[in-house]
Amino acid sequence: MSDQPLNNENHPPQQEEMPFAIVQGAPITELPKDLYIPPQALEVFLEAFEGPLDLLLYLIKRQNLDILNIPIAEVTRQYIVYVELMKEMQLELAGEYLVMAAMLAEIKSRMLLPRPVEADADEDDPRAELVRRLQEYERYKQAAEDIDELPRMGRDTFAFVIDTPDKKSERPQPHVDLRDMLMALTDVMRRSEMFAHHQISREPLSIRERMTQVLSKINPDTFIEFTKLFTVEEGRRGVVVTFMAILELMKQSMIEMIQAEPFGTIHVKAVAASVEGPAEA
Amino acid sequence: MNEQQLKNIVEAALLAAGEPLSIDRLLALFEEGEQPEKSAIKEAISSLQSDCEGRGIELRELASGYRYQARSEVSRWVSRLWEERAPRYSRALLETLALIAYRQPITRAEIEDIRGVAVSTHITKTLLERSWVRILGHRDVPGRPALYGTTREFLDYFNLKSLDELPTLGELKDIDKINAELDLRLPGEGFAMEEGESADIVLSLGADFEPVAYD
Amino acid sequence: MNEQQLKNIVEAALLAAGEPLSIDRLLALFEEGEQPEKSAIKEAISSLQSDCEGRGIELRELASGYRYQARSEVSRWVSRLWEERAPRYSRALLETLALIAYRQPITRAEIEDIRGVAVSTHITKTLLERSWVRILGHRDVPGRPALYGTTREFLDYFNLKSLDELPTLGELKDIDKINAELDLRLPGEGFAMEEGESADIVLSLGADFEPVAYD
Repeated sequence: MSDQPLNNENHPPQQEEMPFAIVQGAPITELPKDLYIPPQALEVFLEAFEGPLDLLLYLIKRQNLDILNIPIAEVTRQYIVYVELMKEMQLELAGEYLVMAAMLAEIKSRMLLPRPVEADADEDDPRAELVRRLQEYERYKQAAEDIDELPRMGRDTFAFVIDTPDKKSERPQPHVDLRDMLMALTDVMRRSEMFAHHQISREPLSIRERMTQVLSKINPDTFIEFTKLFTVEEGRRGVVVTFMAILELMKQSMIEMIQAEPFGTIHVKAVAASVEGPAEA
Repeated sequence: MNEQQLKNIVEAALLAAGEPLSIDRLLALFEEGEQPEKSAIKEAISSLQSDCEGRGIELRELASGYRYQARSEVSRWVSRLWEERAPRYSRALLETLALIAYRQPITRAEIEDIRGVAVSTHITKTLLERSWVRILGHRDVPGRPALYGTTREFLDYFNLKSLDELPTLGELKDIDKINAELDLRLPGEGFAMEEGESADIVLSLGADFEPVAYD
Repeated sequence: MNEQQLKNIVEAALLAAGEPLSIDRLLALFEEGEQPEKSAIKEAISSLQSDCEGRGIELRELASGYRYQARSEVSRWVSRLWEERAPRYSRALLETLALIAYRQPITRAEIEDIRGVAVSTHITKTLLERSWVRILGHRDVPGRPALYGTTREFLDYFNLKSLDELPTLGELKDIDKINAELDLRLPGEGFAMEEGESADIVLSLGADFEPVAYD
């Protein structure tokens, strides 16, 4: 872009006029017919600017000007040439370009005002805000280019996916919180009216647990000796709980007991499933 | 291009492709003039194959070309990458489980009696398969129905040493009362836990405030 | 589980995942009871990393975890696997992205201020859709404009582990001179940057930078 064709004059600034271009001192108001960039290409070129700051930066860089000491009159004039060109090309000109043109014109006129000799030249430089904005924009313009250079997926680096042929799609088991179960119980008890009539404390629960334990020791096929159901080491309380559990099991017809002769050994066995009974899963 | 460089390119290409690559497709990665011999590519492949020995991946020749795969030895772990989230049990299942836990040994008819609705075979089947519930025996009444009880696995899962450690129904009733009071005071609101409150009460109270999604 | 077995599982999982895996996700591949120590996983990873030396692949740590990828040295060949070329992004998009990356959280108006032109909705939409950018919140000023920030996916895509690794932002020249007046005119704007300051300091100064929490 350094040898672009519009830089076609190097004359001192002419601030009063805003011609389309100036060639050897003569203002030009129409696009030259022999412009050696075809208009479409020019359009592409002009569209390549990301806004007024980008265009200004381009103008400054192209001429190796110091961003901290911009010859504002010159840059303004060139800027306006481009803006006019864009209008000429009937590009949809963003309002920002015109705002910048106005700002440049304002800076230029302030630069022309005589300044008190003793004033610090830097402190009152009307270009300061423009310089700040240009620099700020330039940093991020550069940062964007740097980001573009970073090794990028699909361009500089590629992720891998190998096949997993024996993928086991095991469905995990649902998790149950004890709370959930208790919630369910309170709900179901609230629904049934039993809640009002039953006051079950720890004791019966132990008996129920013992009932389960007794049932797990016996089966429907063989008799087991009654005494084998007790664990003497548990002490008196344990024996009583087991005994109550056995009585409860008998009461509920869950076990059968047989005593062949008085004072003989008592045998216990579980009640067998009936053949024609409903098939429980 | 030396052997190592060729091998590096072939390895990276096979890993990146996401599908099996034939020798011809591997050849096509190289521009004319730098194209290696087919035999060189084959050598690179067999060298890569032997590099896989003792590792969790292998380079297999399939119908349409070569492809890296995870070995079946590691698929048990690798599959976990795509593991589905655990589903949730239905309210009916939790109620059935709770009744079996608290009222064991219990028949299906008794559960249905309390719940007021039929218990589907699916529920008892799920509980039996999970090994939380088992058939303890059969009641000596017409139909000889199965008696259900909980298992050691059930206690282990819920971190209980014995059924005694389940909160009693009495405690639950108290909780119910407390809940009712809380409902009046703090409709739909949480509450601060007092230090020293017993864990199961807190658990049960907490449950009311944390809506459980049932299927 | 011995070291070699663990290393095999980690390697296969990283290659099969298709996305970066964090240490925690790697740990989750193991059942309770067989779970290795975090340090063992880290050792396996660094052993795998050194296995990559001299090869066309590397195991890199990115923002959301570890990922095997092709080295840029072989990308010339690997990229020929696909007909389509990697997409190019417009300057407008890259500049917007750069501003969001370096000055997050930032509003659209602030981006427009620095760029000097309007930011098209198309650009923010693209950035959001690519999951490179997300809305961190809204600034509490009239209109409640969205505050944009970058995501883990942005870092992963550009091969970065954290925002610290972004290229250092250029310096503002002769800043003392300009700042003297800017401070008067634009309180809260502009900041001095010393040579050699690292990028994250610039970020913090530049944007009231609060560490961005990723989900």
